[in-house]
Amino acid sequence: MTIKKHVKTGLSALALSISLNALAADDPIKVGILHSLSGTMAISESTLKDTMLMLIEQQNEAGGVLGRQLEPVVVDPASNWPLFAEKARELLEKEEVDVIFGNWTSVSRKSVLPVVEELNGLLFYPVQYEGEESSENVFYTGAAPNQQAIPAVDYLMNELGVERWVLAGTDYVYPRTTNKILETYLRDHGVAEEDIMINYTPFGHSNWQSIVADIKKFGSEGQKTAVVSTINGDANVPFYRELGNQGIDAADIPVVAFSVGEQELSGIDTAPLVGHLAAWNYFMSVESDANYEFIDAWTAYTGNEDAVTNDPMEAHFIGFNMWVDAVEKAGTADVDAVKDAIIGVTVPNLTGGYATMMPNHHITKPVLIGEIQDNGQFEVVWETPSTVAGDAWSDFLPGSKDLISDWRKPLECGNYNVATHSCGGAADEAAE
Amino acid sequence: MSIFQELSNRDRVFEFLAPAASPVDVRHGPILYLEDVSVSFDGFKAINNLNLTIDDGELRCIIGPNGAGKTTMMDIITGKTRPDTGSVWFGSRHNLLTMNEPDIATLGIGRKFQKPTVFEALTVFENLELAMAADKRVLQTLTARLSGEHRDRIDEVLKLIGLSQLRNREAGILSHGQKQWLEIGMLLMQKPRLLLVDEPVAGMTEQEMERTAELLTSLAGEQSVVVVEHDMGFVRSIAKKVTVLHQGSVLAEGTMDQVSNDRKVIEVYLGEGA
Amino acid sequence: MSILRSLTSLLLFLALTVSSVAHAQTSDSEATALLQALADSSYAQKEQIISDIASSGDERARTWLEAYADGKLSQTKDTGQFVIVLTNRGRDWTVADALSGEELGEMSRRNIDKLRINNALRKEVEGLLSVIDLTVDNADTRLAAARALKGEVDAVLAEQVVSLLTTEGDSDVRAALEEALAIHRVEQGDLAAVAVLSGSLNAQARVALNNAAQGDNPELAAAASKALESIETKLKLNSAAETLYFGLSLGSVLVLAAIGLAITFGVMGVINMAHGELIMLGAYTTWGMQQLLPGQPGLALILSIPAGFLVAALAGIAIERTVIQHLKGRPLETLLATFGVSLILQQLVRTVISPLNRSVVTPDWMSGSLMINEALSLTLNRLYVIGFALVVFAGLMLIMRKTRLGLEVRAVTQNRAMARSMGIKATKVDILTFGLGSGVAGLAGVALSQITNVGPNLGQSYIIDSFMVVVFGGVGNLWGTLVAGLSLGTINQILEPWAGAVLAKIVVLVFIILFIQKRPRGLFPQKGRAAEG
Amino acid sequence: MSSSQSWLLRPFNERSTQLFLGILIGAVALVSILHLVFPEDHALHVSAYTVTLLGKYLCYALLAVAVDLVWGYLGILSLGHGAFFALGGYAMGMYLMRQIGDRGVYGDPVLPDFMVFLNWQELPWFWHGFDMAWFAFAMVLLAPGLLALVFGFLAFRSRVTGVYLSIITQALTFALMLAFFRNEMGFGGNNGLTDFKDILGFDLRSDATRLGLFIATGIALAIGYVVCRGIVLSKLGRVSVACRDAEARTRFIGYRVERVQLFVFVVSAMLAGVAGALYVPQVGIINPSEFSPLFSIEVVVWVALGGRATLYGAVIGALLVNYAKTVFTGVMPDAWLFALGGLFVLVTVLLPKGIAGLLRRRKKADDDDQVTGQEVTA
Repeated sequence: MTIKKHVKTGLSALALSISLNALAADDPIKVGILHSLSGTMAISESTLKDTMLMLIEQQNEAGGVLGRQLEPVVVDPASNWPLFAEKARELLEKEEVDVIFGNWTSVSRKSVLPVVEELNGLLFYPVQYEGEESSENVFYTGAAPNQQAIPAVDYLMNELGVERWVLAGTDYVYPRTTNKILETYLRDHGVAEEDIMINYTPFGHSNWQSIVADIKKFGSEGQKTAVVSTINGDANVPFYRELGNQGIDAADIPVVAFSVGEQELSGIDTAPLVGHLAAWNYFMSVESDANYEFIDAWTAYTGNEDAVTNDPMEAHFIGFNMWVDAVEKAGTADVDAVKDAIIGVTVPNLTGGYATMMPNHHITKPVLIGEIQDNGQFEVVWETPSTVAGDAWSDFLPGSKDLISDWRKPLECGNYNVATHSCGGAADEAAE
Repeated sequence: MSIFQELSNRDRVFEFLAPAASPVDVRHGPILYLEDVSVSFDGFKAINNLNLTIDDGELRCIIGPNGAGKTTMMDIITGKTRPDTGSVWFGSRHNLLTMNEPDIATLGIGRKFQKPTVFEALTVFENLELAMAADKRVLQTLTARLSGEHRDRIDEVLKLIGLSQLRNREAGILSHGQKQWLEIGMLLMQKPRLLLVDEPVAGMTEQEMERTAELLTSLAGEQSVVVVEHDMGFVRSIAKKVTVLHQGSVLAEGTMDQVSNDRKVIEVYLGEGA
Repeated sequence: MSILRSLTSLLLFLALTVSSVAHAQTSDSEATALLQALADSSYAQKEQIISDIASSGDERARTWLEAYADGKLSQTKDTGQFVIVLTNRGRDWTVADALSGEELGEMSRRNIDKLRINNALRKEVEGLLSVIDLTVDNADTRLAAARALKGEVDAVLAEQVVSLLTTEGDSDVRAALEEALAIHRVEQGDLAAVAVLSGSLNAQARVALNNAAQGDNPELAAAASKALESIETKLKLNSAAETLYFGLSLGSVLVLAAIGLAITFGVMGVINMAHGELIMLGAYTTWGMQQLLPGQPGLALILSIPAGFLVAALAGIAIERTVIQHLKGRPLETLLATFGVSLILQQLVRTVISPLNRSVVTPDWMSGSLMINEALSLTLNRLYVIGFALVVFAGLMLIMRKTRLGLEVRAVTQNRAMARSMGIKATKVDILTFGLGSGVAGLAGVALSQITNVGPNLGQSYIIDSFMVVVFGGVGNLWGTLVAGLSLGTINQILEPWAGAVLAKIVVLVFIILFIQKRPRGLFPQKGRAAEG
Repeated sequence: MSSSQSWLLRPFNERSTQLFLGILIGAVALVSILHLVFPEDHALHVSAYTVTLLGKYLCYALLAVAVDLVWGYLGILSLGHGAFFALGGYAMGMYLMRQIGDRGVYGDPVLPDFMVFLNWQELPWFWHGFDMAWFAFAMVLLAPGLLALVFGFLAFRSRVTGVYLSIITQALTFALMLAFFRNEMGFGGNNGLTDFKDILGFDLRSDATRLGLFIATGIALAIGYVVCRGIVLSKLGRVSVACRDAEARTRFIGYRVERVQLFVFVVSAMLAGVAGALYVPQVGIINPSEFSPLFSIEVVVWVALGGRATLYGAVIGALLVNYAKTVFTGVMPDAWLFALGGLFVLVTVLLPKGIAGLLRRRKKADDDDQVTGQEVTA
């Protein structure tokens, strides 16, 4: 049904643009795709590349945008952070793309950020992240901590009556920040310090024995205990295996993960994990026509009956449609025009609701809690009554509680300090 | 560039690294003096209570069947191997057991290996240049310049060892004999007080042997020379005093005639089937 | 207290079933009504309905509850019929009628509406089932159920447990039940019960005692804290044992990964950077096997031991023939070339199979853990890996000591030229040795597939550790590798609790660096050619 | 006469060096001109993107030269040179972070952003002084230098050689990588240091600054090359080769091998540090992945490809491989690793002397009479 809608808009736009200027119809709109196709991140990112190619293909079949075809430009930053910056520069300076969809890891985004700002590009970032950032040129279609972590903790606290907390994460900025936020949040809700256990492990950590044993001990003190896991990618399989083998089942100590989606599960024997939780804004198992449509399109596109969809893919789906609408609204693919036009744009998401682009360049999302099933899918057990707007600056970090972000005129500031009524440290850039 | 400072300072500490003029004290006779030296490699006694004295300026030949411990003895003198017991003195001042190879070398003990080892990637000229007695500390080596008399000295030696034509060829291409000569040449460049020469004439022609014999005898006098050799003819041609090693200790000592008539010696050699 | 409610109703149900005739069968209409209620009601209400179902006296109740707990109990959207999902893979699921139990064949996933359940409810249902289990014949089931009761016993259930105790014959079950009862009694302030709990390692018991120790009844508090002391000392021992076990299991993994390297590296002086990828091949073989034999993960795993060995060995031999033999006596060059090979193999797996990790199923007999006591249980998969590592090691030792190949290998290691002159075909030895080393890497892969990711990066994450182990142990010395692997593993695990995972690893690395300064040839330096590096 | 000159001047009357410097300076000048003279849209215009890209290549080239110095002439295969490169990079990165001042998103005058939102209260001690350029730039040399000094001192003193040395250099860089990934370390963990604003007061985003950095890198490479060449041509260079080929012999003629190794190793480490320092402002980020052992190995392969023990070969190798990388990751990403892997294998098996080896074969003859000529005139 979303597709149909786009067919219509596409066609009308086609007619319009032809009548306006036949010339513009000739040169295509270039869409840069900046996802690692080799190296360690290829696991997660290569599917996002395919998602974008699929969306672009569909859009072109529907007549493109403003009657111009979309031309994807794919590059491979090879999971190498400096290379991300270099490739972004290549896309913007050499290929002169009108928009970039890409990145997965925080560090890659941080590495690209200065380039995109300098060359005034557009970047749609589809992955849940630590927040604490709002760039004029970046649109964050993934979840900010308040769209994933905090609702999940609320669920555990209120629905499951959890009193003791293990915050386990891989040692990089996303878990660090998320756990800092959660720690403050929990303390505000009267959780004692000794009831919070924080643990960090390196990337790809594979020997979880003693950590899981500690969690077990920590959880055997009588009160209900839960693990909030920001463990990243490869480290999850051995972690869950160890959980299973040491006999920690979801009924005793549930694990709620923020980085484990359908795709990660496809690489795990999920039998021992049934009942463990994950918090996302989308699950493949969600029952909605939009979702069915998307899944069908995806399996058709990949030619693989068992191909799974996941949250970042939905984020790209939303981001792409928002960009398309904005371009049509603005009547041009020009970056500044699109930047202004896109704020307030509302498009359907895949969970049967709608997503709106907020002035802080984050979007509104529903938050779903799912339980892992033995077939590698999630069963939604809880969701927020309404959608939640992404908060760029967490209220639970001393450094950022006074900051807000609003890219509309006249404020046009990514880090406005409501206490000092000044536009943070980025004043000189905002002035440009 | 404080690292450079750092390095050079750390070098200056070592007084004995100062150039050639060897401080060896030979006023009380012997230049090399081994007493009750023993060393064993997992159980096998290579050297067994060895006592040996080399006088200053002497030319000494050391013979003995395979495994008699000749090479091991040289290893001990040059600091490559540390003995289990015993003491080794160079002159009456320097206890060699407390020093490492470079110190001992700069102190004035030159060694020629059984299997000739030269720097094959470098030219003949460069081989000699490196061996030349000079300040061998790092920075000094870096800034070292080749003065006229250095060249003359190298040319001299080149003539002496008959490699003048090949001076700019890489040592790798030399014949076995030529390598032997080059290595001896390198010894000469070092201006050592004591030369340890291990099988110098292996793979040499008759004439070459004679030249080597001349060379070694001519060296004796201002330098002390210890020659280890299997070739009895050659030994006879140069030896004044011969020491026979057997199973890591001295079996007999004396002139060639004395030792070659010594019953024990004959026994050993015949016993060995030599 | 939900458990309480459900259990009381359950006792009712038990009584009912006993009294009434065998065929206590509610009409389908009632059953449907119950299930419909379960489907429609909120989680809060569901609790009540579960116990209603349990106490409905319908003999199908157990099936329903089990299906519900497994998330298999569903309702079709079109007909509203209640079904139990038999297989839920792919897009069409096979289902059976919940009431009649007859198979209905395949049905589109999207037409099936699962009856929602969450952890709380699942726990509830399991509680119910476990109490039912208390009355079954199988002693193990009863034991499990009895253990599950610890901390769950309340006033009503207590009587039930007491009556069960009168009939219970199995001593373990009795012990478990008594402890469960004692926990309840201590909570009630029963001094005598403390004695039962003293020395118990059960967490719930400890909680009960802790509360008692804090409690206002002085003598109870005294007794409780005394009991706790004895427990604490026991616990210390157990955790020490646990750490040791963790160390050994990590060590055994390191040994497995490194020992193949010890052979190729030690004997041929070849630095095989592709070793990690050979391990990876072994792991993928396991995955492949499981694809070939769906439904029999155990068999597949066992078969993949020889298969993994072969695959890796052949790959290794191929590498040796095509690359390494051209680099004789240039160990550092082999490092570079084999590194290239490793890149190629990785990318090959990515393009041919998939960049995603593959899921390797753990057979039942390898999952779970072996319970020594309630504070110490050894995870089975790692237990097997430890055993496997030792077997592999012993096997290699045999080959090296007892076979002709071993003899020749050792000869070549000691002095290549001499060995050749004695008529040993050094090339043949090289091929066989390299094949052997690679094959062992394959075995390591098979084992690792049960512990960690099976993906293109599997190899990379082990190669460096492997080299550390080999160098630390002393190149070309199998014993060295064994000792090095196990000790490094143990050190790491001892450090980890107070240093954290990362620091522990760093400390170990620095330790190795410094150790090499002291003993440039490793723990067990090897005499002879290969040692010249 | 060459051999009686100061060691730093000797390279200049050596044909290969003259040629190398000529090409290098020429190329840098040409690029700069094309960049400045021609307008954006002109066919001959070199975009800022390309300039920065080339700058990055030159950094890699310098790193490769450093590696070749120890591997080619000293026989030490270091699989840990990435560590020195990264340390230099971090020293520069810390300077650039301090230059941001209160322009970070939180506007904290002292603390870098990542410290603010992980609410660090004050600057860790090792960050002090990095606001001063001279100090930071000194550190670019000292940090890698000291690490190399300590590590080398231990290793060479106890005569760790060959494979063992290679493996522990790998352990070294691996340990450092793990350490820098830890956020407690105060180096920004996995995100590293980024979002730099300006260097020595010049805006890093302006094309002029980019060009400046590119030229600076070119000069650094030239100097680095001359220094290495000077060492190689000096007596010390010959002693190094002696250590490489016959360590024992070198000892027996009175050289303290471990000192020679240490000196050259430290110099090489500092060059790597400089390369890293120039690399960071051009790519705009430094993160622990530069410590990854794989990177260090890759560098060695550049050298192997270009031709070991030639220095200019290292440069050729670095440029070629990285250019290939840029092209491949653009056109056929999946094939990139195949290509790289295949390259490693083919070079080591078929081309042991590398590309330089091919060039050399032809040049050999006239090299020889050049040397003889020199000797004769002595």
